[in-house]
Amino acid sequence: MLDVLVGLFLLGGGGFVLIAAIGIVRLPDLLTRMHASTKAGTLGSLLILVGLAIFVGSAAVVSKVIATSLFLLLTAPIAAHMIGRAYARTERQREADPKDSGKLVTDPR
Amino acid sequence: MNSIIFTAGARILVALVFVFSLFMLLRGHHLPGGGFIGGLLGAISFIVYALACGSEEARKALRVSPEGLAMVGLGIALAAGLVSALFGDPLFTGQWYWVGGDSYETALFSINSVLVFDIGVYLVVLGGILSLTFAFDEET
Amino acid sequence: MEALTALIIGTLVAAAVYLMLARNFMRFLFGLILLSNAANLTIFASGRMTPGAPALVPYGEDAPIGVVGNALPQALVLTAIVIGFGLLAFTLALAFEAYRRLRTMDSDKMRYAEPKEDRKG
Amino acid sequence: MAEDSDPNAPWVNVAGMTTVAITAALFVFFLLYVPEVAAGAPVLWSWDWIPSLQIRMSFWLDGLSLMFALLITGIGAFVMLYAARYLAGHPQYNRFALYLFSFMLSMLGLVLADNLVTLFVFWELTTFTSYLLIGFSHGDPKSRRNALQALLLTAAGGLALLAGLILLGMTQGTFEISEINAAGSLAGEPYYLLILLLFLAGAFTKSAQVPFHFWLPNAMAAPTPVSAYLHSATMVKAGVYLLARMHPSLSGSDVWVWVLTIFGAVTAVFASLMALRQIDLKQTLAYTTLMALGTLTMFLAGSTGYAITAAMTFLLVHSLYKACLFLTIGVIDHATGTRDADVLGGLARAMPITATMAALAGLAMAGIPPFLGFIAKEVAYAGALGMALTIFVVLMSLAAFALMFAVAAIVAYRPFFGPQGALPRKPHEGPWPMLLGPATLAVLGLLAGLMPGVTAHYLVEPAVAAVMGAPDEGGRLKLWAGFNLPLVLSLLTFALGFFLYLRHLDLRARLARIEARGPNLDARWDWLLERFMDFAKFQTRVIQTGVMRQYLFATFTVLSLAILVPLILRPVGGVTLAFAGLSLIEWGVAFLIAAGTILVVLTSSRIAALVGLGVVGIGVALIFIMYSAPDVAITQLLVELLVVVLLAVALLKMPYLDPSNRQVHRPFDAALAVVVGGLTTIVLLAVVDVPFDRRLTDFFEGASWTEAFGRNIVNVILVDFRTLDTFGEIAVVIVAALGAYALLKGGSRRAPEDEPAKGEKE
Amino acid sequence: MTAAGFLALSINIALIMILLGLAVAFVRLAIGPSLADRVVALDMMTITIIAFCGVYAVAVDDPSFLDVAIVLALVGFLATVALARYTERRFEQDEDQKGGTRRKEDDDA
Amino acid sequence: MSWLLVMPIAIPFATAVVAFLVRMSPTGRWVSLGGSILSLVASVALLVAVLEHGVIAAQMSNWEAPFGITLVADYLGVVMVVITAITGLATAIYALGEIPERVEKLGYHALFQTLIAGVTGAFLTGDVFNLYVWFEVMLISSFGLLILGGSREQLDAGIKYVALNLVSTLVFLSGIGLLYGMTGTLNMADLRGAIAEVENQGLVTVVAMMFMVGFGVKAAVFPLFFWLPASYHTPSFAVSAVFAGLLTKVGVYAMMRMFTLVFVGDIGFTHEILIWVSALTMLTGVLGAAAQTDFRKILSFHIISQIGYMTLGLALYTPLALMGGVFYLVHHIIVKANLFLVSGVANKLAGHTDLNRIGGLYKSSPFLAALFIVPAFSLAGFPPLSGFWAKYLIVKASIELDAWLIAFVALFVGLLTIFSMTKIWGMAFWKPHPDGYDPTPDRVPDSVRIPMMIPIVGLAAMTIVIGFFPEPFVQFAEVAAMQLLDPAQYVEAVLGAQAEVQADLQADAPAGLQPDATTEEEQP
Amino acid sequence: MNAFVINVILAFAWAAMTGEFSLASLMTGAVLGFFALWLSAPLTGIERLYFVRSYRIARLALYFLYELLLSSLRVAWDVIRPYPRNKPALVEVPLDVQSDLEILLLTNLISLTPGTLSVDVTPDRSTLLVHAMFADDHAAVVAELKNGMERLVAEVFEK
Ligand code: NA
Ligand code: NA
Repeated sequence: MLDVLVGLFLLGGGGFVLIAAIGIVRLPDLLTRMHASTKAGTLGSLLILVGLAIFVGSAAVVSKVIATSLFLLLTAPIAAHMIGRAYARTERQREADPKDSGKLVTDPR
Repeated sequence: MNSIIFTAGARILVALVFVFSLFMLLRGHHLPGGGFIGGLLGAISFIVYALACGSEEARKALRVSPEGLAMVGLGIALAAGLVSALFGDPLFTGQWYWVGGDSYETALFSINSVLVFDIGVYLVVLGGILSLTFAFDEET
Repeated sequence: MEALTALIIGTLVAAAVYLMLARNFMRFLFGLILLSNAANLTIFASGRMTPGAPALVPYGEDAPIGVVGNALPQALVLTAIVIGFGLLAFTLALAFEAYRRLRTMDSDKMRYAEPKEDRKG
Repeated sequence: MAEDSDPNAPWVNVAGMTTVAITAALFVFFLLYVPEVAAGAPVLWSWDWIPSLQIRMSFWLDGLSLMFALLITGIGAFVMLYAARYLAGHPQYNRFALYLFSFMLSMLGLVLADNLVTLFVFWELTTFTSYLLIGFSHGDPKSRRNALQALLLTAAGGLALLAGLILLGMTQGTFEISEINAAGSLAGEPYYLLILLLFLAGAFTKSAQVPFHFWLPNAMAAPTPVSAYLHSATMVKAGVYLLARMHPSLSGSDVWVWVLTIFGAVTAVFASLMALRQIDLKQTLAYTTLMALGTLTMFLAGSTGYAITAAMTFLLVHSLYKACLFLTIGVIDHATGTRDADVLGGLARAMPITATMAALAGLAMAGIPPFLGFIAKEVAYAGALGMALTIFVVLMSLAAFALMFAVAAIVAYRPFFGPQGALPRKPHEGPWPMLLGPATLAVLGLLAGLMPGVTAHYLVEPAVAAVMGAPDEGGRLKLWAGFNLPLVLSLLTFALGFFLYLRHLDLRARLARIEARGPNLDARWDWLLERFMDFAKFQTRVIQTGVMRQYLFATFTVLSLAILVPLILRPVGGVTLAFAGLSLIEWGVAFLIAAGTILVVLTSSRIAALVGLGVVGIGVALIFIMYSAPDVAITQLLVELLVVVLLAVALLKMPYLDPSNRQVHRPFDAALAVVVGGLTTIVLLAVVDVPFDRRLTDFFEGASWTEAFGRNIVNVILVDFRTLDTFGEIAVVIVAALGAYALLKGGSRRAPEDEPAKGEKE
Repeated sequence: MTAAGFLALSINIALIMILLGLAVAFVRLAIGPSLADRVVALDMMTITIIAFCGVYAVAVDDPSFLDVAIVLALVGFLATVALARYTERRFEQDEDQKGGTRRKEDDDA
Repeated sequence: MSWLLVMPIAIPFATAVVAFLVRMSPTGRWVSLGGSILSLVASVALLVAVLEHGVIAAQMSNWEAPFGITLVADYLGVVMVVITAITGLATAIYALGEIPERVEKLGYHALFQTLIAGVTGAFLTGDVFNLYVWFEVMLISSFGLLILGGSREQLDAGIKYVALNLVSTLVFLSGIGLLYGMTGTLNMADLRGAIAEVENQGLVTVVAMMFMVGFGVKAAVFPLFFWLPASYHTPSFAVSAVFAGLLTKVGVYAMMRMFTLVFVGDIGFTHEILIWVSALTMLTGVLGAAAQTDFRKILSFHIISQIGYMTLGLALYTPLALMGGVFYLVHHIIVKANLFLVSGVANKLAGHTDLNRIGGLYKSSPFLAALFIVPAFSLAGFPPLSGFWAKYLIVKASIELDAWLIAFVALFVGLLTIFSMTKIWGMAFWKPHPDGYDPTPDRVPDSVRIPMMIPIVGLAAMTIVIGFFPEPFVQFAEVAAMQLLDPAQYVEAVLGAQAEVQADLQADAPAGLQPDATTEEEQP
Repeated sequence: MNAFVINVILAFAWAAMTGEFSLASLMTGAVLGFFALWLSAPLTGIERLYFVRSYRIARLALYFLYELLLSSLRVAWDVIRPYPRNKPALVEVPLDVQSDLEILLLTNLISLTPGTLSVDVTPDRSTLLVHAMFADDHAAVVAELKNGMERLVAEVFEK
């Protein structure tokens, strides 16, 4: 029974991860894409970790899973914020400069 | 950089990663981890610091020069090897002193040269990588 | 898996060689990173690959149970990774400084130690 | 070189006088051995130098070496005395004295050596010291060039000689010349011809046989005492000495006879003609030296007592008169400031002693009785008549001797008694230290002729015996040997010589015209060197292009060849690609790595390349994760992370990645890349096909906890089983950091004012 | 289907989904177009690896792979932060150059 | 005993640590000097021990071979260690005069000492992966030293040097991996037995060739030497002297070690190739030198040319040839380091290393001239200097094998070496200075010149001593060569009792069939 | 937070008592210690705030997890549906919370919850720039954030 639960967690986690990945390809602009990676990706990983915790069941692993989850919840949004911020800053500056009507943040070669 | 969010996060993360690096160092003999990984993590904690507050601040937080720290680490590693001379063993022979028992099976924990060596490794990696990173950061 | 790894290594090596032969020294650096990875994998694969069994002695045991991953190549690769990182970091610093002073990354144009004048007649 | 010297400067100094004294003492020392050696008892002195290589420092004093030793020390002492006065006040006189003395010792060692290696050591030392002497006027480019020419030519011969003597020593099992010679002629033994040719190459270059002759006249760039010494008595005779020394073992074949005869004869005649053609008296003498060397070589081709006696006698005579004449020319040069044959004349009045000496030497050279020169000529003709190629040898001897007669008149008669031209300085008699030597030598030439028996008994015959490798019956040196064919030839020589002297100006002009049309070997030498330099530069340009990617291309090409060739030539066996049992996941990781790799290769965006590298790193880490290496995976990920961080920091300041895949060389690069990659795969596949020996791993797994008290075997290997690796590795990290730090911090912020802090001048 | 069988199946499916996620994320990485897009993709990949470690730990029943996940959760954001910083600086640099105020490099020609 | 092997490595490391920590004060250089002296003492002690006991080995961390890492000193190894210490001391003294404070503060002495440590480690280790580690220690230290100063030439040179050396390193590393994959062991002595039992000997040859390429780049043989002439003329003179003396020799040493101890199964192929590589190395190197007009560039190309002699000694693979190779190694380190040191003094006095722009040194600095003549003509193989005996041995070995073409090349290259050395002599010493001044010694303060001259005098004296009294050195080289050709003593010193077990197994077991029984027996 | 320190000490004490310094035993010790502190609060004089705050933290955590799940599902749906339809926009939210930690917590939570992503905080800490995925009505987005997450965060830190 526990195995089924674990399996479900894994499947759910894997699904979210995959969806998040698809999201960053499908969604139209960068900030929207980041919604996918930040939320769905994080949740996917968390689900999988929970699955692992249930599967192994030892206190050591549970505590490690909790630690990992907390670390992830702490760092993932920060990372997202950093990208978003960099993107937003450059975007805003470009908007202020009408000559630059092309891509946001040109790709530096 | 001066992102408030990142700086605030860094405050927690620096300490967290640093403690974690020590954790990885100390457990390394029995589980994944060890001096390298610990040192790399330790360096990363200060790199986070440097990213948040600038490498000047990070240097200050480190208190000693990273190059010096690395060199001291090398010295410690070497000393951990040389100490076996006192016991008539070849270089780097592990010297173990068991606390709370008389063998690895019964003892609570041990004081040993192998860990000292790993601490040396930790310091070298920490100092070396920080030295590199700070230099890069300051020169760009 | 060794066979597949061999293919991966071959790909990495080919890409690395191609990159290293480029004129831009940054490409050389990229090639170097790939080649380091290839060399590390070579050692790893040479020690044969065992899936899913880290070389740990479980608590309460005197030796690993069953077949576990070959620890020696792992240790060697670890060493090689760190050494490779050191070398790479230095090389990066060199490239950086070279660009700062020579104002080029084109190795064809780096002709200070062996200047073109030397080549005439 | 006299230009740097000061005629009024004090000339007695420690360096000069010590060398003279020691040399004179050595002369006396050797003189004391004359009776003993003449009695047929050679002296051997030997020290086990390098026993592991059977090389002894051994010396052998027999007739031949004694004669040479006496000439070397005797003439040497006079030359050194002369030089002290000649170069008085010269700022580099002390060096000169040192070189000359070293040269004398080297020469002495050469002629005394009984061990081939010992001989070679001294042989090369003479080459080296003569290089320093010829280039003594080092401010003059010509002087430097000529010194180099002499050095290279004689060193080249020396190297041939080295090969020859190694081969000789190897085949004979000993390097001791006396032992080799005792075994008699080697003709017919394996390697004989090769040994002979190698020895001849050494001897001919050293003794300036045509076509290696051209360095010798050029070597006249040296100060006169050097010319007198090197080119009369000593160095150039080293080659002749070698031929004489090795005569017992190396002669005895047709090759020996033909080669020596032809080279010797051609050299002799060519040189005497060239001597006639010169205006500078020193050059004239230089060519007569060549002539003498040719003659000696020619006679050494023979194996009869007469031929050898001729050689030995002529050797003696020539040393005496040639040294004398050289020194005399030096005196004239010193006194008048010129050596031009056309200008010099009528000096007898101002320089009577010099004139007398020159006359005596000239007579000896011309072979007028009762000088030893006459006897030598007689014996020579006698010898020639008994040699193979008789007519050729006789005719060539006749030509050479006749020309020598003419030259003797030009050098010894005309400057003193001929018409005088416009001299740069008013002539005066030379100072006594410069006269003592030539005078003694001139007188000795006369005395030796007057007492042929003594000369023969004490000097010539022991030498001949040594060369022949057998006791000599002697009795060939006579002032009056009866009316015979040699005498007729002698008279013919005088007539012809006199005629040549009368017509010498005319001849000189004609010879000059011929010379201008013929091949100029000296110019050829320059040409050869230039072509050599061109070639050297060309090949260096081709190899050392200065372009890094070409270096890398070559390196990778070599690597692929190094793998490919044995792969083809050696039975490596086929390789199998076994993908059975691989899950989708493994393939997925493989494709991920491949995708990352391709991205890095194809992109021209730096950041895309960077993240591509990140992907590769992640993929590799996945392999480590899947295949039981969590430590490695963590390290890989952390290092990858740091690489990305560092690159991101650094890339900021770096230029764009120009799309460089369109250059001409890229297809070749790609082909090479594919080859190297493919070979790597094949080799690895073959390697993992070999059954694996888990000995070490088994040990580590067993001992990790029970003996090293750690449960993480990888870490235990790192910090216990193989600590030294880890130690070295952290040293790498630290040094890399130091190096990068020094680069980044030290390069741009360098203050130029800093530099001279420790007295630098940069 | 037994519980264990279900678990095995879910593990495989989860792994495949995660790898697919990696592949999809790679597409965004490769096509960009902006630097921030690529960074987002790389960030996504980091999270995916955490998920992978979790599933793999279940698959081989060895929690030591959780250590990899912890490390990544804790420090994986660093690359993102560094690259985001790069984006921002790069942009500033471009702006500088456009304004004709290209900073003079310390070139001691 | 084990500590004797450790100290020559440990002392430079300890010195590096201390010297770095005090690098901001002038104490640093005295620490470095003191460390170099101690290193020499330790090396000599090791030499004495080896002379007394033959090959000695020590198991690091007290794990018996082949499980731990073994340090071994045989004759070849120990003489290289001693000569390294000598070169190290010489350059440490020289550095007192040459190296400016600015560079010292960047950690010159630490880098220098780790370089020495790396080189020494490479000479002493008996483990092939450990050899790689020491190579890297040496390499990275040399990187750092090469670019200290940061001139444009140095940066350009550094790029090429680093690039090519890194490639070779990775080839070497992959080779180690593959070798391990075939044999399961890393200990060189153990490899000797293990590799003989690999069934696929063709594959062994392939891997051997990879090693040859890897070492070939380090040793700077044809056609892998590009990095050397591209870089050796750019660092400070003390550094280039150490490089010139030691670095390529480590490559040669490694080649000698691996291709006598491990890769001896296909001599007809590997060593034959090496013969022609050596010949071409000699020729291209010497021609390259002929094309140069810079003091140090000429010397750099000559390194290549001379490397050819050393590898030839290995390639010919006879006792005499190996003896010559060993002798050549030792002689060349002393001589070539010295020539670079002389070039530094010449540069200080006359102001440049471009021969067209200097001159007059013979007239105004006769002492320096004499000190140039000794190593220069030794290099050119003039008797009775050390180089002559080296050349003699190699040529004799070639002739003994009837390898006439090789002998000719060796001799001809000797002649061209004379040409280059006299070119330097003619242009730097004999020719008057083109700027018309006399480069007298007093142009440089005593505090700079004297430390620079001391090592030159010392090394020249060694050249002369070896030349005049070669017997002990020849004897030494002979034993070294014998140990290389028949490594039984080496193997036994490393593996101890196991060597016999292995030998028995090799004798009993049918070829290619390795009984797994060894594993049990060897487990303590 | 003296109480927290004591709690940590208790956790370690527990670990020492059980003789097992694992993370698990520490966690157990922490929970048990918390319970013990709660029981002994009147005696030790530990403020009630500690326990209240702990409760609020737990409540926040649960709320957050719920929101995370919700938001992920919404994003997932948006990703999967054939024609993703959203109206993204940058929304400026005035900030009441001021301390670093509060801002960090708030922004992180906002990032992880439905439709919103913290992008930047102005240097004067007065405004938070949020990227909203479904920003049909800016005011509604602002109100939701201020009443939901910010309130809960502020409560955790309030005395
Ligand atoms: Na140890
Ligand atoms: Na050389």
